[in-house]
Amino acid sequence: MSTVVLLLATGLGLGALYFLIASGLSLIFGLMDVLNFAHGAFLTVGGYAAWWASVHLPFAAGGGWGFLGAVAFGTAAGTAAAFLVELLAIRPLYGRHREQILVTVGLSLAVPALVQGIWGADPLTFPRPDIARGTVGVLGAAVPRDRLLLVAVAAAVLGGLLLFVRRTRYGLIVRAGVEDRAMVTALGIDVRKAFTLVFAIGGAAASLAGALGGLYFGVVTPTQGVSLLIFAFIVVVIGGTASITGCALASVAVAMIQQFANYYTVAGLGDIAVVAVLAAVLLTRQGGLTTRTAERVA
Amino acid sequence: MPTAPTPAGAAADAAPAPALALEDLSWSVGGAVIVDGVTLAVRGNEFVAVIGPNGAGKTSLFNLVSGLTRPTRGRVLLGGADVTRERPYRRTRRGLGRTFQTSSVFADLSVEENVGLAAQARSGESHRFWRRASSAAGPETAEVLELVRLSHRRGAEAGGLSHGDKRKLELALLLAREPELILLDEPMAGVSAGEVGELTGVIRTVQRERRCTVLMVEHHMEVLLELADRLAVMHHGALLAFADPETAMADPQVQAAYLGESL
Amino acid sequence: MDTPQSTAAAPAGGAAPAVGGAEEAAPRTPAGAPADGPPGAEGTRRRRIPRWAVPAAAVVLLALLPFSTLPVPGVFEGPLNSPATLQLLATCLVFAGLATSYDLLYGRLGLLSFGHALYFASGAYFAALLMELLRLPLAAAAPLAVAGGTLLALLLGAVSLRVSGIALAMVTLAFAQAGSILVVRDPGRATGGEEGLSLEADLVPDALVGVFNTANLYWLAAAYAVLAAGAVWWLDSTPTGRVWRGIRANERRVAVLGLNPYPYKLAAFTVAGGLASLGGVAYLVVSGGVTPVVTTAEFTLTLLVMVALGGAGTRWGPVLGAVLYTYLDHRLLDVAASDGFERLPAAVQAPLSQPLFILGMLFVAMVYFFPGGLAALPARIGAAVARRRRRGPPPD
Amino acid sequence: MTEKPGAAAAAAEGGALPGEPLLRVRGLHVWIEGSHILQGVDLAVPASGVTALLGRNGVGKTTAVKAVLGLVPRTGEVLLEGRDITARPTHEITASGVGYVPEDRGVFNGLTVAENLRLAERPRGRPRYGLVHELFPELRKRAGQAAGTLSGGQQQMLAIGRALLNENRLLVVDEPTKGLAPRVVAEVADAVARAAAGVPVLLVEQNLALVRRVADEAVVLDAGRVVHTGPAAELLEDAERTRELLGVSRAHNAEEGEGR
Repeated sequence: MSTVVLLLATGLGLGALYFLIASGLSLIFGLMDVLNFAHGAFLTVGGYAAWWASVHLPFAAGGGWGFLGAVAFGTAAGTAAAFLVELLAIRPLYGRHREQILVTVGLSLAVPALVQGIWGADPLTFPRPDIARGTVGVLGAAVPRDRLLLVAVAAAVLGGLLLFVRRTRYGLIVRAGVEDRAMVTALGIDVRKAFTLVFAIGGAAASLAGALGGLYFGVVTPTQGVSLLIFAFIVVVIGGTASITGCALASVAVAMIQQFANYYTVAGLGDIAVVAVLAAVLLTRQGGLTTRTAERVA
Repeated sequence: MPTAPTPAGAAADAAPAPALALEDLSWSVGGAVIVDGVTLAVRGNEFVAVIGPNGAGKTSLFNLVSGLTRPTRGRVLLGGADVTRERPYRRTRRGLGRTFQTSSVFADLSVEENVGLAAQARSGESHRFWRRASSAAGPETAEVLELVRLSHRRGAEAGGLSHGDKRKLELALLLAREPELILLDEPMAGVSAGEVGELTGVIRTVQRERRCTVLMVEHHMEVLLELADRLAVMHHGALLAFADPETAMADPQVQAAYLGESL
Repeated sequence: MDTPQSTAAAPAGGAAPAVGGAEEAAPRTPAGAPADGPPGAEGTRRRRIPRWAVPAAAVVLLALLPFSTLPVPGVFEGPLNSPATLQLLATCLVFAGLATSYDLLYGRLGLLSFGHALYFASGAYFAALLMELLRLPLAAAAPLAVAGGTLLALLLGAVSLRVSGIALAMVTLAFAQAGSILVVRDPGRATGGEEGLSLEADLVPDALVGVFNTANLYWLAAAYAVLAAGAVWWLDSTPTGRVWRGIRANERRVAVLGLNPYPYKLAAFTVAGGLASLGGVAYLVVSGGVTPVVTTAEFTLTLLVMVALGGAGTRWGPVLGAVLYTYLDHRLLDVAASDGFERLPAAVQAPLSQPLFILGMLFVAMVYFFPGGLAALPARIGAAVARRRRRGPPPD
Repeated sequence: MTEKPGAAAAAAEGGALPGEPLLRVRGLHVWIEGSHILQGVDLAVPASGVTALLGRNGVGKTTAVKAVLGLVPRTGEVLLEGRDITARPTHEITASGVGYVPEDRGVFNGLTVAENLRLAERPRGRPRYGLVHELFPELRKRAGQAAGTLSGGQQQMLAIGRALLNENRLLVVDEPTKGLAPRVVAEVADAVARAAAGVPVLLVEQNLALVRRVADEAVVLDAGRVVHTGPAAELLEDAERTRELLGVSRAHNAEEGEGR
């Protein structure tokens, strides 16, 4: 019983990470048709910036509230990176989806390489604040606090995104833009502002995932982003781009399958089980992402 | 069960199965009925013009017949065989061909290669990876290009053709497959007045010399009256009339629907 | 020519309309085109060189290269036939063949596959495992490995190609990731995990072992590159290749012509996978081993960069892109290890020490300034010159 | 003959300078995928009344209005009230006072009716909900309903209502009656007529009865070029000319057909 609870908690924690990455990917893809390979780079930036802040910045050091400062710094750095990437790299290629994908591919190779050039390829130990230390007893299981922290943050981000999309004018523009970008501009709205905003929001969520991922894994490495990104892609395919809630559910489902299969079978089989689920979903469901995007790219 | 009802009542009972029969064919999307219970039978080598106001469901009807969309109700029969569940390429192999409202040619391929691709699709040489494509095209490519009067543009990239030439190339793609039943979706759309006459001539030649059955969506009245044996008038997805042009055009309902006199 | 109507000027194959055709195609998207009518035919008669001449010359040059002692200062460390240079060239050629096989999918069919690394890695790992576990000689392990890789491509392609577009990209990426995870997890201590596997020298013919035989490795790699490029070029000129290009241009239209696109796509996927696994075997022999690096998504992305750098869907683009990329990747590492590099300030040193950073940024710049890649450069320059010339007399 | 709401009134007011049209298009060329769709279109929309853009299917009517709005890449010159807007992006052109009702209505299916309208609000603008709800009471009743679940006619009302929400200098309406039932066509025609009372309209339409009722000027396109310009009534009176230019004429067609 306690094993199941522990697995559930760990799965939820991982699902929270996936959600933070996939929600941005899904928003960006839904609105702009850009398959953003650079999303992993934002994650790397977020993780390393948070680590750097905890080492070098006085307000971000220490085991207590300083950690929040480090996470905030990491998120700010990742958001700024995403903002600049959209403005300088994506926007000039407006309407040329294949070139946009190629640019993000180039960035996804270059940014981790740069990070590796500066801080080396070895994993760096990530600071662990007091609030994320130790365990909490839940139904007889000792659940690590950092898992609960992740879930709480992801839930807050989910709520914030839902509020943004449903209640704000830009959320309205984003929802309309996902349906028909040209018509949004024909209503006199500069849809590119929404692009930049969505890219920045996606970058913020991804870099938050990078900072908190350091907590989850205990370390940051230059290539952490890429492997998480692939599972986030799978989440986007399974969850579709239509709703943020769907993305959250798919994140949790993928993480749970991975955790339980990895625990009860051979380690590594969980990852492969997720791929099998993806294949099954793609082959049985003709709709959502599958049909909508068939004509758009390539 | 190939005894499809023939609304015109003209087809003899003993005649072979109609080239195309539609039975209560319907298609709806998200609650909106786009094609609404269309039943008709087209005889072999007949020329049927499908008319109706924009948005009446003409192109959707063609999509159902060619298999690009699946009907929500009803059946499609080609030469008496039920093809309702068959995919587009299977229907093409049964002798069905169509053109599209917006020109749909292979833009990166040359004119000759476009036709060659269609010709090899018919001759079944497409899987022959051991020979050169240029020797697989055969003389019919040149013949077809001659027929649609495109021989002089043989080597040009199809994407760079003029609008009228693209339409001709589309016809050539169709003919290279040697179809028995062809669906032409507004072949004159966007074609200059001078080219309309030329295209009309090409289409007439095709129907007479190649003994094709033709269904054509078109808005040029003169062209229709010159070519069509019967008019099928559509309105709101339903078949309003299916009769010879004089009778159909005299129908007050048709006048109201098509010419907008209902205001 | 069995078509009496086709004139003698008609090119032998469909791929190169520019050789004999008097009609130049009008520019594709003339946003800034002259206002009236399509630009007139610029039917400049090109030199009449047979189509096979350039490839044949390239093959002869490739074959003779190890006999040359020509020093190329600045480009290579030693003379052309020094082992180090030949080893680098061999690696370049393996990737040239591999990139060409990837371009069959990406450039010629327009299929966005992100899992090509899997089939390359399959060839290399299958061969290495067959040699390690069953003690099969290379001559037996190689065909088996290629067969295995091809079969894997057939099976996974059959599943993946049920979807298209971005979904295809995702599912191929995911399959490749599953393969990568499998290799790194090292099931049964067979794949060597992060360390990878090294070539069992005693199972390899002596001619392919040792520094003195680097020329043989070079020839092996050259043979693979010629085979892969030749196969793709040949297929491109056949009826099947024409269907492929039709699928890239308009898949639905192909279906309406009465051809089911699926088997044609699967055929291309399988051929590309087979050529990639053959490349994997060649890579194993040339580099004396294999590591999980070649299983990763980054590796497929690297292939994409090579192809796009050179020019997707063109004859020489993938080859040029792969050679240039691989060469720079190696040479930039050498530069970073050189003496003068130490004296650079740290802020400059860190990024420059990472070839992937430089190549990634170079690629981004290329997407902006040279869309269409290296292969499109002559045409772009030609178009620019023509535009300048046309500016003289006004168009009628 | 029905009365023309705009022309006489505006001429009396003398709002715009005579000879200075509201919208002027010169030498408009559009290439799409290598096809030369518009081949030098010149047209003018006067500062009042309805200008109908006519022509058979596929001659480039929709492309022409999209080109005016910058929705397709084009060359040439587009002047709005004398100012060159050719280089402006679409959102600036429309925000400067051009309402647009596209051919396929362009309502956002996933958004509610109210959200569709809210999206059209302009910053610092004063949305005229009163006018829109008075014209189309249905839109108020169905405010919370997803636009995708509306009938075709209701969606068209929403599209027109959305364009009327702001005070515009020009209204561009592309085939508002396409695919609508006859009763709904009449309603839409009413709506267009009432809209035209307050703002000049560029109308693409195939339904000649609607054109006859609301249009003042007619511009006819054929194969990417303007082939006729003049008062709409004059054109429609001339059955022979109408048939020549538009491929169909009114009921004369059927009568003559019988005579054959």
